[in-house]
Amino acid sequence: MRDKKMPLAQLLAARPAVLSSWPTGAEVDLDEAFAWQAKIPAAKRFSTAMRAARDARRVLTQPRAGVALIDEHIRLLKYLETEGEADLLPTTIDAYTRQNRYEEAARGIEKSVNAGTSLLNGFPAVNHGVAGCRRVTDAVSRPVQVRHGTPDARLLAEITLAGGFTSFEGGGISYNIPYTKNVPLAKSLQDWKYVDRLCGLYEERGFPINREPFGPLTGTLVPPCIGHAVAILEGLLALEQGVRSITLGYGQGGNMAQDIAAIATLRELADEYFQDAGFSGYELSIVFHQWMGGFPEDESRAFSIICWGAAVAALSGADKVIVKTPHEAMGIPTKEANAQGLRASRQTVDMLADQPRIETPQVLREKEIIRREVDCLLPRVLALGSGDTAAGAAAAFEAGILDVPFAPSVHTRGKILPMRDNEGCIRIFNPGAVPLDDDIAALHREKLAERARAEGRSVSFQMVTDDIYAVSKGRLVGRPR
Amino acid sequence: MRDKKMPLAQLLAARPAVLSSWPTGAEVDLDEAFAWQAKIPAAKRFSTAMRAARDARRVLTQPRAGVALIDEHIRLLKYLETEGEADLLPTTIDAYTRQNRYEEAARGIEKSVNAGTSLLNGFPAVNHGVAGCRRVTDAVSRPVQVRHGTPDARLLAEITLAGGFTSFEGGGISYNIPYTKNVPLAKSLQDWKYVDRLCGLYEERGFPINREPFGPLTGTLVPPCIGHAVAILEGLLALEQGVRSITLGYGQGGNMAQDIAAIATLRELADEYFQDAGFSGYELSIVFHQWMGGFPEDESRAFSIICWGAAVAALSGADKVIVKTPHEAMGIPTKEANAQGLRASRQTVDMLADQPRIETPQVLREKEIIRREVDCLLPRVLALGSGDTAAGAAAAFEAGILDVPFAPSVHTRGKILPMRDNEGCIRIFNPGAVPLDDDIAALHREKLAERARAEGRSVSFQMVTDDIYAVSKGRLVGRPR
Amino acid sequence: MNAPTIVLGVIGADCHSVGNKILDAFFNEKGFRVVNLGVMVSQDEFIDAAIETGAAAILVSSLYGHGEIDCEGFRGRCVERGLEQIVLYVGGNLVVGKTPHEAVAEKFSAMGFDRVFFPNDDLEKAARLLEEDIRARPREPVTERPA
Amino acid sequence: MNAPTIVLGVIGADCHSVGNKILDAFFNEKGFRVVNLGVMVSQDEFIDAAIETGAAAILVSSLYGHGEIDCEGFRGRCVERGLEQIVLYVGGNLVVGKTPHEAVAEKFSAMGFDRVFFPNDDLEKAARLLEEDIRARPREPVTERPA
Ligand code: B12
Ligand code: B12
Repeated sequence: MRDKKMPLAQLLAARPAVLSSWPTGAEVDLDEAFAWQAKIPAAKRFSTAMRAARDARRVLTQPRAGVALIDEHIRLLKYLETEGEADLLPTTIDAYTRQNRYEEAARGIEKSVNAGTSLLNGFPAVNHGVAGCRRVTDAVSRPVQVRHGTPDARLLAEITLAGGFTSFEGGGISYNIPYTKNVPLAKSLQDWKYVDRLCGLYEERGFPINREPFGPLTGTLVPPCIGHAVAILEGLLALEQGVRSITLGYGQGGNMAQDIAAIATLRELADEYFQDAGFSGYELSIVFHQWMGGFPEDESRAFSIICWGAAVAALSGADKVIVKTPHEAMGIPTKEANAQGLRASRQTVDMLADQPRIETPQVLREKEIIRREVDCLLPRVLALGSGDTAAGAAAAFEAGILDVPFAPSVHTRGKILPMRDNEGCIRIFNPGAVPLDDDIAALHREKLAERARAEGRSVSFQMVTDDIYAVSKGRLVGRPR
Repeated sequence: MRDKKMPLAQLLAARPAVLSSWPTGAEVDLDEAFAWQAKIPAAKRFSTAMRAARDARRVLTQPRAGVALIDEHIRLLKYLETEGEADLLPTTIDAYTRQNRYEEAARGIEKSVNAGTSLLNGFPAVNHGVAGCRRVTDAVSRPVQVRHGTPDARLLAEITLAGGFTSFEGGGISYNIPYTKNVPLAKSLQDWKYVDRLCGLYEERGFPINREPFGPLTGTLVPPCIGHAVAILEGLLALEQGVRSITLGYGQGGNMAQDIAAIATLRELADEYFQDAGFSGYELSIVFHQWMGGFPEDESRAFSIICWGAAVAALSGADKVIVKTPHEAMGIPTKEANAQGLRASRQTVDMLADQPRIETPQVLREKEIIRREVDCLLPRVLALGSGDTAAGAAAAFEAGILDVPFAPSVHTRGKILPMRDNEGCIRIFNPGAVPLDDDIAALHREKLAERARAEGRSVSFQMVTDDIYAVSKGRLVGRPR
Repeated sequence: MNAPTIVLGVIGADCHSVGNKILDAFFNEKGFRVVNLGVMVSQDEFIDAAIETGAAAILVSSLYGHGEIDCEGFRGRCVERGLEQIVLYVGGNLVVGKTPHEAVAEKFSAMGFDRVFFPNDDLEKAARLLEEDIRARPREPVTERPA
Repeated sequence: MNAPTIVLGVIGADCHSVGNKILDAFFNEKGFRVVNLGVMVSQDEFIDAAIETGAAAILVSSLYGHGEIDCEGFRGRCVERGLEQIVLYVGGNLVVGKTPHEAVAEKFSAMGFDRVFFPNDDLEKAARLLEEDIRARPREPVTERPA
């Protein structure tokens, strides 16, 4: 295996510019940060919790949550810990910070102070700085992760890792394509190499930082093979920079068999590709995201989606489930609504903990399909990079070999057109330039034709629209009225 | 096939005494009642709805609901129809009426008027009389069923059928053993023969009355074979009296494979036993009851149980699901809470409508076990009666061949002792006198030993207690702390 | 303390037997002599049994919602029949509908019950309280007085 | 009416693209000429595009919660740049947190938006209203004035 790790000197050389991009950057002192991380008890380290869950075959629960002000944010997290019984805590970052618009974040903080309520959709960690972050991570008793959607997360990583967080979500593809419009992939991949290298550095010093690529992408009819390919690529990129604790993610699709197959294959394929690339000794875990698409406004119906997600998380043997709330369709949840989603999910995963895994013929078939598809994509991507994984990924998007549906970014072709088949599995009507083998592409088309026949209409864009709305209207497949 | 139908003359001869047992009985005039039933539109007839659901492979939702006063009850049902989107409506009868204590019911009505809120746990249909019932059935636009728990339901049936209800829950065993203390089975079976014959008479005249034996019994760790045996016996008893639309029920056990197997075998075995007894032309449907045991107080957790029940109802292909509410552990639900349970259930069953049926090796194994067990019991019961199904049932309980766990009645031995195995399936630790074949009994013991080993304790009564509390404490299997 | 006798049962037309069976087993294990009347027990049946067995306490359960109606006048009836000193507990889902515990406890305390329990209350604690309450009450012999 | 031009986009740092793509397809089908700026559009980008294309309306989406901050002063900016008559719509999850629709509608109306929409509002109806509102407004040509 060729060592693709960024030389330490290169990282160190790049740091000053990053740290000086906002005043709080000056608070970061790496040695002091290691000393701080050294004081974090094992029970609060993310990687330890994930490994323990995997060993015990437990499904851990984790919410999303973040508000503008520190004290309010601490209250929120403590509430989710006690009243929500969350195993793992998040700190969701606001959308200005994600775009490195720290001035706007500052304005949001100010307005929130004045309004007496958070006007930001997350916690502006960069503005709050290292000390602010430490107040947060110190106040709670569970492991805390930074969850965001930031194409250039270098400063955010510097500040939050020094701030005592032990897990960092995202990746150069998954936090670009679904979250931005114009950022070139080469740029975000390069910036995430910095982040991964920084995490790897903490790992080297004995402070494992769990890394979690964002699996669900646009959360909207993403075919498993697309999500899996991106997740495995980002896993490889993190491993290359010395990360050891990796959690790959998948957003619930809706058909149980396909979802179970997706979780199983994500684990299996990641291991295969990681080992093929020469890695060993890493710790792989899998996170299942409850339904990431549009929710219904009615809270009872939202509970249904939450619980079904938790059920499939348990039945598929995921290690962690990211939990939605009954407020999902409406807005950032209150802490109470967030705890409700957590408790409903906890009841479900615990109640289902003793159920045996499900291996129906459908599950086996879907596993086979996903494997075949990923094997159509990933080797080509890796080959394109001739040894440089990031270059391969960027070239693959450029060539349309990888393509994410409904994404905002101009750097994905957006030609791939997914829709549901008659049983609700996500299929690909038009693969665009995604190089699926002919028999696989034919299988997708046949499955969609089957649905079209059942609905007495032809396969059309209307079906996609119907599918996008379906769950929020109480169905999985968007049937004609 | 020997015709076991009660001669019409015998029914007619018995009616005056029944109708004179409470003043409102005088309101019942059979011919006028038929004329009234003739005006009920097909869309409001229960049997039609059940058949349509079966044909369309839909799962219909139905709540439980009943309050003391007529107007309040109508408001409640209309709310469940509009806000709860219930496909089928109930009228749950209060507990005094169930014991034929109409004077106490009258006092409850009076107190409720004074208190301005219902102090009864159901709708006292006998006290409200035919006219009162008609106001209710008239006011709504969905089929309405009488749901109760009455060992002697003759007057209740007379009044409610004349009152425009088109389905009647219960049976001589299922509304005796779990609901009473001292009523002899021979007595309740005789009284239910009257009820079935009355329903059969309506059927003869062209007004099908759907009959639904109460499947869940005590709702507490009831092994599927016990519930199935009772359900099929009561189905036979109803068919013998001319009933044609039959809905057999099953209360969720908690292990998905066992629950799916239970629904499948209930349908298959009922058909087999019905046909063996010479019946044809009946319409059989299956109802799945969401978890009937103790609930947690927390409403979010209750939602989880409700949704998981709805999910298994859908996955098992039941035709109807009886829906619990987030208030279950606390008290009779408000109409809002009831509608919440309904909407959460509707979202789940609709969202899962397109999932294919699940046939795992576990499901197949559980189906085989249940079949074997029922075949150990039912032929013996029928043989005991030498042609008289009711006599066979009574004798079987007398002999302990049928036995219901945790029941209040002295007329079941209460020797059968169920508990969960390591995967949460309900097994029989001690069958009492229930004649399971040796290999089946051994299989149960082995499964329980497996759990005991996993928990590092021996099989004990403590396990049963732990299992009874488990779901309300957030688990399925009652593991030691 | 050597095995005080307690009478257990579910009042009124209530058929919920599961909790009753568990309470029976539990209090037996805790060393009480349990006289379990099962379900559907009337006030007088409770009192008859208490008198007959010289019980120190009556534990009434009501799950089905009619508790308020069924328990009315229970304490008065005990007094009438000479059980001034008997410890009177009640527990379960005592009223119709989800109601704050405090409101329910107040209502049943006012009705003369010494303690009021809810489904999720800790039984261990209930047993400790029961021992204390029994120990605390004056030790005259229980005699029936003309009603 | 012959194809009025409308400018569509998601304001601020907001990346939610799914609804935007659906609105694009929908209004196209309804016969509007849609200029879709996609996500992460600033106020001035909206206005530039409206001026450039002579648009009759600007349809602003905001899903991510910062709508209140991002939309501040939008109407004033339009007027400044000569778009007095332009129809200004806004829709989505406009504020942070579950908030009654009325309160949100009031807030954004006060900010000068002609109509305020919520995720579940009927798009057919929105299209009808848009036609009406466009037809109703005075038909002067849009010209850029010095800011
Ligand atoms: C999918 C999704 C995502 C995906 C988006 C992928 C993508 N690029 O599009 C991902 C996972 C990336 C994502 C990220 C984030 N999201 Co998001 N997301 C959603 C979700 C689940 C569905 C949105 C969707 O696609 N719906 C389907 C489409 C068809 O509906 P729609 O977007 O509502 O658009 C329709 C209507 O609103 C209406 N409409 C919209 N605009 C207009 C304008 C006019 C004039 C008219 C007439 C109609 C109209 O018509 C559209 C078509 O029908 C919603 C919650 C929900 N709705 O259930 C949250 C939600 C919008 N997200 C939210 C947030 C906060 C975020 C994040 C900031 C992360 C976080 N803190 O949790 C980031 C955003 C970062 C950023 N820079 O923007 C919040 C917003 C909170 C608030 N307003 O208080 C929501 C409501 C979830 C929640 N309750 O917390 N999200
Ligand atoms: C199982 C069940 C049934 C079974 C009962 C089978 C049987 N024979 O036992 C069936 C299906 C037959 C049934 C029937 C009915 N039920 Co029911 N049932 C339940 C359910 C789901 C669980 C009860 C249970 O077994 N829990 C497990 C045991 C271990 O707990 P427990 O009963 O609460 O007892 C414990 C504690 O309460 C406590 N405790 C009890 N008494 C005392 C006393 C003292 C002194 C102390 C210290 C402690 C104590 O200790 C016990 C052991 O831990 C409850 C709801 C729930 N809890 O989730 C409803 C519930 C009790 N039922 C209810 C009702 C209304 C009925 C019916 C009238 C039907 C209807 N209208 O819906 C009929 C009753 C008819 C009649 N004549 O009584 C209502 C009561 C409503 C209210 N109070 O407002 C409940 C709360 C459901 C609801 N929310 O509507 N039911």
